Order: sequence, then structure tokens, then C-alpha cells
Amino acid sequence: MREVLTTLEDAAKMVKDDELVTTGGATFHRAPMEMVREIVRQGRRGLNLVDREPAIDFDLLIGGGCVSKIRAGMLAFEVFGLAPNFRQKAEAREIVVKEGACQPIIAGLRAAAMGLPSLPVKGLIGSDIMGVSEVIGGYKQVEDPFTGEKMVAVRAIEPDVAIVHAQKADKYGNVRIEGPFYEDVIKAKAAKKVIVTVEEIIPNEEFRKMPEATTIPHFLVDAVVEAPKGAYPASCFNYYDADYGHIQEYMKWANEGRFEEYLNQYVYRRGER
Amino acid sequence: MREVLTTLEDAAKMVKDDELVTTGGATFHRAPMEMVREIVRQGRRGLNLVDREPAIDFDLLIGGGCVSKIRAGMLAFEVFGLAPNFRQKAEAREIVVKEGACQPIIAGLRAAAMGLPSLPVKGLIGSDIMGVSEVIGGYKQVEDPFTGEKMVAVRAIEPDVAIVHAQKADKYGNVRIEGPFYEDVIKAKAAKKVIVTVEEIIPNEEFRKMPEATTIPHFLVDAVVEAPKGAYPASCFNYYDADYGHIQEYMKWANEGRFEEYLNQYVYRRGER
Amino acid sequence: MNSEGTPKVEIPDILISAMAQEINNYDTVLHGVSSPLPVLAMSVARRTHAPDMAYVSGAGGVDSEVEQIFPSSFDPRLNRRCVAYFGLYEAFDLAQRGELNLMFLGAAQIDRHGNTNLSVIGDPDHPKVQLPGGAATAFLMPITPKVVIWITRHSGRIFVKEVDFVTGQGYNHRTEEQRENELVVISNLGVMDFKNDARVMQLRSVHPGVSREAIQEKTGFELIIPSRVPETPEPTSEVLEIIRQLDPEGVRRAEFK
Amino acid sequence: MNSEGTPKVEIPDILISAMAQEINNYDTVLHGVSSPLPVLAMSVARRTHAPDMAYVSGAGGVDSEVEQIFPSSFDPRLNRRCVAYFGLYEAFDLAQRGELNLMFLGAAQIDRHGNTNLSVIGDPDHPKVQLPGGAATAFLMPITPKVVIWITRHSGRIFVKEVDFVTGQGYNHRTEEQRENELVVISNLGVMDFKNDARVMQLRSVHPGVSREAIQEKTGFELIIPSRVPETPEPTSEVLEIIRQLDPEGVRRAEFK
Repeated sequence: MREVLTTLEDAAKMVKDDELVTTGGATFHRAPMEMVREIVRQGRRGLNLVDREPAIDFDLLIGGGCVSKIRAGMLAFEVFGLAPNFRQKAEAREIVVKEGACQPIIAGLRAAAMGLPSLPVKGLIGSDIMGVSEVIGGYKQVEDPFTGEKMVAVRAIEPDVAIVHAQKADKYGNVRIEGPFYEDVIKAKAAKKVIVTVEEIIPNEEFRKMPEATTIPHFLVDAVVEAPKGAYPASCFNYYDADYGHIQEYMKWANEGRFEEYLNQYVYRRGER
Repeated sequence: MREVLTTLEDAAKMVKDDELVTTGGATFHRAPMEMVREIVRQGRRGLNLVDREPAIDFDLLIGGGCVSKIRAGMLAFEVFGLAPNFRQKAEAREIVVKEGACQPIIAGLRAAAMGLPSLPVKGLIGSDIMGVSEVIGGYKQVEDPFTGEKMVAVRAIEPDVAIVHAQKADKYGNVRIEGPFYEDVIKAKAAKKVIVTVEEIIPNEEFRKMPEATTIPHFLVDAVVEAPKGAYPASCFNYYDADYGHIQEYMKWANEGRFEEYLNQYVYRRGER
Repeated sequence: MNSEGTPKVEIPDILISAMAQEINNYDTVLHGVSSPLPVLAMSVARRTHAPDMAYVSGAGGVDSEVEQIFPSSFDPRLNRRCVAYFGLYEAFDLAQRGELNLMFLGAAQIDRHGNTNLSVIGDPDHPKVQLPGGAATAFLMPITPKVVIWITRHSGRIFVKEVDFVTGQGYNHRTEEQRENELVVISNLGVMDFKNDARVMQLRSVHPGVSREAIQEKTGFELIIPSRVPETPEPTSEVLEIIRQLDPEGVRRAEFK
Repeated sequence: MNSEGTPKVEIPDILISAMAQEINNYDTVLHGVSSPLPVLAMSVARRTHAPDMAYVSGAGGVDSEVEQIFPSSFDPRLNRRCVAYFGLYEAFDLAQRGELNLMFLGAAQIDRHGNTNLSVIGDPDHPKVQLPGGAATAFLMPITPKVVIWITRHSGRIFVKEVDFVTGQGYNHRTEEQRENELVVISNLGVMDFKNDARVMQLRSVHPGVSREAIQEKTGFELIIPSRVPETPEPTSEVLEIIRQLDPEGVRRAEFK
């Protein structure tokens, strides 16, 4: 095992301009917000983002000017409504949006995790989603070689970087996710580089005592960063709940054209440490 | 949740003559031996067996006269040598053997678990395994629709029955496997009927206290049977080790043409309860 | 019969109750994101007529004992006392195997064939309104034995002649086999299904106090209206109590504003 | 220099030590079933020159602290103090991604192109000897950057002109790209590789006390024998001690009988 413990700053530098990035968690839960804030602070540009159902993590990267293209199954703020920066920049055509669907995004990531160039899925045929101009990845209608069944082959999605926030890791990159995993283990397998921020670094001995709780083994992980409250304002199961009040405030500032203020207060100023 | 707790006898009756059966575990570990013994006692005939690396479970079913066809990545008794009944009946052509390889068997089961008619895998091309006459499942050389890469499509393997021995379950069929899972979760998803024998039936409350330890949720399981020592002479992690002495004795009797004696002593007589 | 202690019935209650009625005991049911009404409907069904259903949460838990709902339908607190975790990708595999019996989906537009739009208003390459995206819709709509669409603001802007973008496949965009799968639409005005040879939208029931004419008027195409259209049953007091207990803060009302 | 306390070197020790030498630090290495020698070789490597290798056991554990080996290479006791469980199907995915660096495989027959047979002696449909099957061989042989084949009974019956059945793909059954992957054969007599343009078997080293002529004589085809063939290094006393500590019952010797 190789030590991969590093700082937030250095880990964020592993994410390069124009790379394809996916983030862990789902909507407001275990989103890697602290790393997202650091990427905004470092002024990354031209990122391509892909995920099943992201929310504030993608929206903040968009609002921070880091993003050029998006592929998501859905990008919204749940019952609070549309993702403010996403909607504004998509309608202003400042970012390119590839309408996705959850299953092909999951299947594309799984294909990459399995080392396959593509994976077939059911459904999709008959939806206009099939005809949307390709931005990231792609679909192709195929027939199963045995049954002839009409399927949609989904091209593998191999992110340059997967950024996951988890509860615990050791300095070698063994990671323990508590509660639901979402597609985080798949993403760790699919991506070329894997950055994990955690609430707590714990001794390797803890992993050896309870190996069945390890969700990502060290050899899949390139960097580990201790980032307590690293999912805030998203939730981190067993540590803290989502701050729905903060999330609504975020929306308000963004929708009222005051997003720079939000960035100053919660992103840039926090970086001055 | 529906109660699915039943007896060994009744669960074994869910396995019908000529069906395609897979068993959990690997070689001498968590093999569902008690259920295998009951199937032998009930005189099932014509079973088709499929698994990655089975050992004494398949060999006992063969020796008990229950089997007509086999597809396995490898069927051997590890360092002890060839599987005695398998070898005798294969060479006497009393059973049909489809030489498999681990990955296509895993991929076939995964395809079924994913609801896909087939799944592509790498490797295999250039091996004579590709040309062996089809018994169960099949291979087809294909090209990836995006990259053109030459791959082998493996037809889905959807067993009629998966028989898994685990450590713990509740009466609804929530199952907890301790230690390595092998392909048991995949098999539970792939098969039409799922029978689980366990060391212990525990209260549903225990599952609710530690849901992260549940490996197979109840809605995938059709029957649960309490069968302490149900993997013997195979091991059951956290409960007992493999009895390598017994396994060698089994081989001796089979290789010396005295397998009927083994069956009388360890299978039929044990049924008289 | 609004007896003492029984709370007043509101429109969300009627939807939730009607949605719950679509669930049969032993069904395996999934809800997705942004789904307070499905979470409540599934919880109601489990606590009333469908105690043995398999409750698969988009939040990850199986058969959780939901105590309270939250603005996010993926809130991990929704997995309270679940018996297992089951990832969405695993639930999708189940759907591909035909073993997911029922899914609840939303829609920003729907037409008479049951096509739904959750993607974009206007030209997809030059969106007038960029919608959040279809999530599981294009995948699950055609292959799931039963899909229930809930719509909280029944109007001619939502029930349209033709959707701007087919996110979810109506019956005119399905294979012969997929046309056998059931589609039910539950709005704030009534319940619609497609149980006719042409597989076009027809009125099944009207909510209390809503006339057939009022529904037709707020629908941008001609509904098939049978000669007898019953009233949607009012939620029982038991159901109302469950809803109020699980949603003391009224998250369920957000979609109706 | 067989000093006091240093155990006598046996043939299995030489194989294990040579197999361990094939592992580089930071390699991700997998062993399969019926693999006492690979388990010992991987354990030796980790405790000596490759402390940072990723040790993926066919038994399911990652970086286990193996204390003792057993007749089964899947014995769960081999997962002692592992840091994680990683299923064989996951390790195979890793192999498909090209991230599994090294795999150890056995063979009942091998030819000069490196084709191996683990399937059947005689006609596959009418077997003279039904072998156990190839397990991971046909899958991993061509796609893994480095495969090490171990053979415990070097003779003309095993090193044959042409294998009866190609289970594992030698260089003449590979794509151009797959011909770049390395294949090493370690027998009880010497170490062979295919590092020449023709990609045919050549002698790399002879074990102590074995002559080049003796190896050629026990090989059913013509080996390429360079002008200088070194001796395989003897295992150090540290390595010998590790082997004896991990295998007090001599499981490693079973394959040599």
C-alpha cells in the first residue's frame, strides 16, 4: 500500500482544465462540496461534468465558471425547483447540456468500471433523448447477438477524475462509505484518477478489524484528503444532515443575480485560512 | 415482506428434474452441502449444473446420480486432485461437460442479474474453449458498436434455481453473508428461484439494526431454511472451517469405487431423522 | 363526516391516497428523486392495504420505516430502520429483469398518448426553458409493468396536444409488448388511464367536487370520457393521519404552489 | 553456506522464490484456486522486496496478512486481517481495464508458443483424461500484462510439441497487441520466457544443479538456449523462513508428488 494522503489544495490540482469529472453522492447527500469549493477557488475552466442526479455540487461548479459541458440524468434542487446556475447558463447557452437519463449514465460508468467499451441497456427507444446531439458519451441502437432483442448500447463513460466524499479512510486510500453508496464505488472503478475527501482519517488497523465495511480498496484511490464537514451543505450520513436552509439561501442569491456574493462569502473567503 | 421460512425437505422440492441449478460459495467454502444431500436423498435426476469453481457440492450431486450436464470454469478438489465422480462420469460419458472459463460464467450470471440477454467480455479469443460444442449457454464473437473492438458476447445464464448457504437470515429472506460473497449475490439476482440455507435464523430486528450488513434483500429470496452445519464438510466463515480430512476420505471412497458406502453413511442415513 | 379530530382533506391528500391505491400487496415499488408524494403514497400503502410490498427507496433503503419526509427524497433519514441497502443501479437491473412492478414518475408536459416531457420547453438545442431532465423516465416508462405519473397542476399548459420533447414514451412510441404495460395519470383534478384499444388518455375518476367538464376544459386535447365516471374515493382518516404524521412540515404542498 | 538454523533448500522453495521475484513493488497481483505456490510467492514478495504491492486473493481478501496456507487457496482463513474484500468478478473487471498487473496460472500441458492446456487430454468430445478446467486461463492469459505459469513436473509429457487443447492462448493465438504481454514459465528445473522476436520459449535460467542439456531432454520441443544461461538465484534464508512459517504442514509439496 502506498500513502496517498494529501492536502485539499494539492488534490484539487489533480483536476485539470477541460477534464471529464464525476462527483459522488446524489443530490444533497455526500456531495464533495469542499473539493468543489477548492476547484472553484483554483479557477479551473472548461470541465465536462457527468452524473446521474447531481445538484448543488454541479450547480456551484457551473456558477463558479468552471464548466463547459454537462451530462446528467437530472439536475435539479429537488422540491425547491430548478438548479439556478444550471438553468441560467443553459438557457444563455454558456454551457452545453446533453440531456441524459439515469440508466445510460449508470451503464456508461459501469461499462468503464468493467473495462468494457460499451454496455447495452433496455428502455430508451422511442424517447427523443436518443436523438439529442452528442456531447459526452453516446447511444447506439443494437440487436442482441443471441436473441435479436433491440437494445441501446451505451458507450463507456471513463471520467478523468471521480471526486467522492466519504465518512472514513486511511492514509493509503482504503475508504469506508456509511449508509447508501449510490454509484460511488462504480465511479471509483470507472475513473482514471480518484480523489476521496473524508470526514475522518482513521488508522489502517480499523480497516483490518472490519474489512467487510471497506467500500473502496486502496489500489483504486489516488488521493485522500481529510475534510471534516466536507459535504456541507449536503448531508453526510452518521455525521450531519443536509442544511436545507442554506441550500434555499444559495438558490435565492443565485436567482436574484447575487451569486458573486455567495461565492465571496462561502467559497473565496473560506479559502483564506 | 412475505414469510418464506420452510423445511429442508420442502425447499429441496422446489428443485425440479432437469432444471438448471447453480450453487453458492467456491470450492470448499460455503457450499450448500445440506441441501445438496437432501436433493440426492430425494432422487432428483437430469440436473444441469453451472458454476465458476464448484467442488464437492457438484461432485456429490454427480455421484448421487442427479446430474446430466455440467458447465464450470474448473471442477477440482484443489491440491487434492481431480474431482472423483466428475472425472469418472465425464470420462465414461455419463454426463456431458461444457468446458467453461470463470469469466464467461460470471458474465453470463451477471447478464441475467442485470436483465440483459448477453454481456461482452474480453480475452477468450484464440482459446479452443470458444469452439467447444454448446451445452449450456454460449459464446459469440462480436465487435463493439463504438470502438469495433473484438469481444466475446456471453449469453445470459439464468439458473432455474440458485442454492446459497449463508450465515444468517430472517424468516422473510433477508440474508447476511459474512466474509467473502463470491458470486452469491449475483446468483441470487440471476436465478428464477432462490433457496437459502443458513446457520441461524435471526430476528428481523437484527437486520434493521445493521442494514449495511444485509447482502441479499428479502424480495430476491423464495425459501429460507435453518440448516446448522449446512455447509459441512465445506467451511462456513465465522462458524467452522473446512474438514479437509473428511474431504480426503470422500475422495478415497469415490476413487476406490466405494461411493455407495459414502452415500449410505453420510447422505441417506443422515436423512433418517 | 368531518368528525372531531379528523383533519380536513386537502388536494395533496387525495393524490397521495389515489397513488397509494395503485400499489398492490407484494408489489416491488421504487420511488425516485424529488418525490415527496410517492414516498408518502408508498408509506401509506405499506401501513394500510399493502403491508407485504417491497418498498425500494431511491434513497437506498429497503422497507425503511419512514418517520418523516424531507425536502430531498434521497435524504438518508428516509432509510430509517431499513432491512437492507439496495442501490438504484440494482433497482434498475431489477427493472430490466421485469421484477420492478411499479414506479412513480413526474411530468412537465403530457399528451393523449401518454408521452411525457421532463427535458425542455422549446427547441432542445435552443431551449426556452431548460427543465431538470428526465432522470429514470426514458428508461423505466416503456419497460415497467405499471407506471404512475403524478401531476400537481392540471392545465392546458401541461396536458398538451403534443409534447415539445418525448422524454417518456407514450403508447405511440412503444413496441407491441410495451403497449401491454399500464400507465396511470393522477392529477390534482382526477385519475386518468389508457385502458382502451387506442391506448389514449381516458378519464377514470374525478376528484371530489371536480366536474368532468372542468377537467376537459383544463386539458389541451380531447379526453375519452366514459358515460359513468366515479368520484375518486376520499382518503380515510387513517390515511390522513399517516400523511400528517409523516409530513408535519407540509413538504407535500411544495409542488402545488 | 548451509549455516546452522538455515533450513535446507527444496525444489518448491526455488519455484516460490523465483515466482516471488516476478512481482514488482506496486504491482496489483491476483492468485486463483489450487494455488499454494502463488499464495506463498505473493506472501514472500510482500514481506521482502514488494511491500507496497496490492495483494488480491482469490479467497476474496485484499492485502491479507497470511499466517498459514491451507489445502484450499480459497480458505477464508487466508483473508486474515485483510483491509477489504474484493470479489473475483471485481478483480476480473480490473483485468479488463488493464489494471491487474500479474496473474499466476497453472498448466497440464504447454508448448513452445506458450499455449497451455488445462482442459482435456485426447479429443474434447471423447476425453481420454478429463482435466479440471481452465478456470481463469482463457480469459486472463492474453489480456494480462504479465502471466507467470508454474509447472511442478517438468517433462516431455507436459512440455509438448502441440497441446491437445488450447485452453490458454500462446503467442501464436494472440493479437498483435496481446503479443506485447509478458509470459514467464517457472518449472521445477528452470525459468523460461519468450523474449525473442519469434515469441517462442527460451531458457532464462536453470535451477541450481540442473544442466541446460537436462532441461532440453525433458522438453518435448526445441528450447531456445542462449549462450549464457545463469543459475536461478537460491532463495535467501529470509525467504526460506517465511515459507516454512506459512506452510508448516508442507501443502506446497503436494503438487510435486
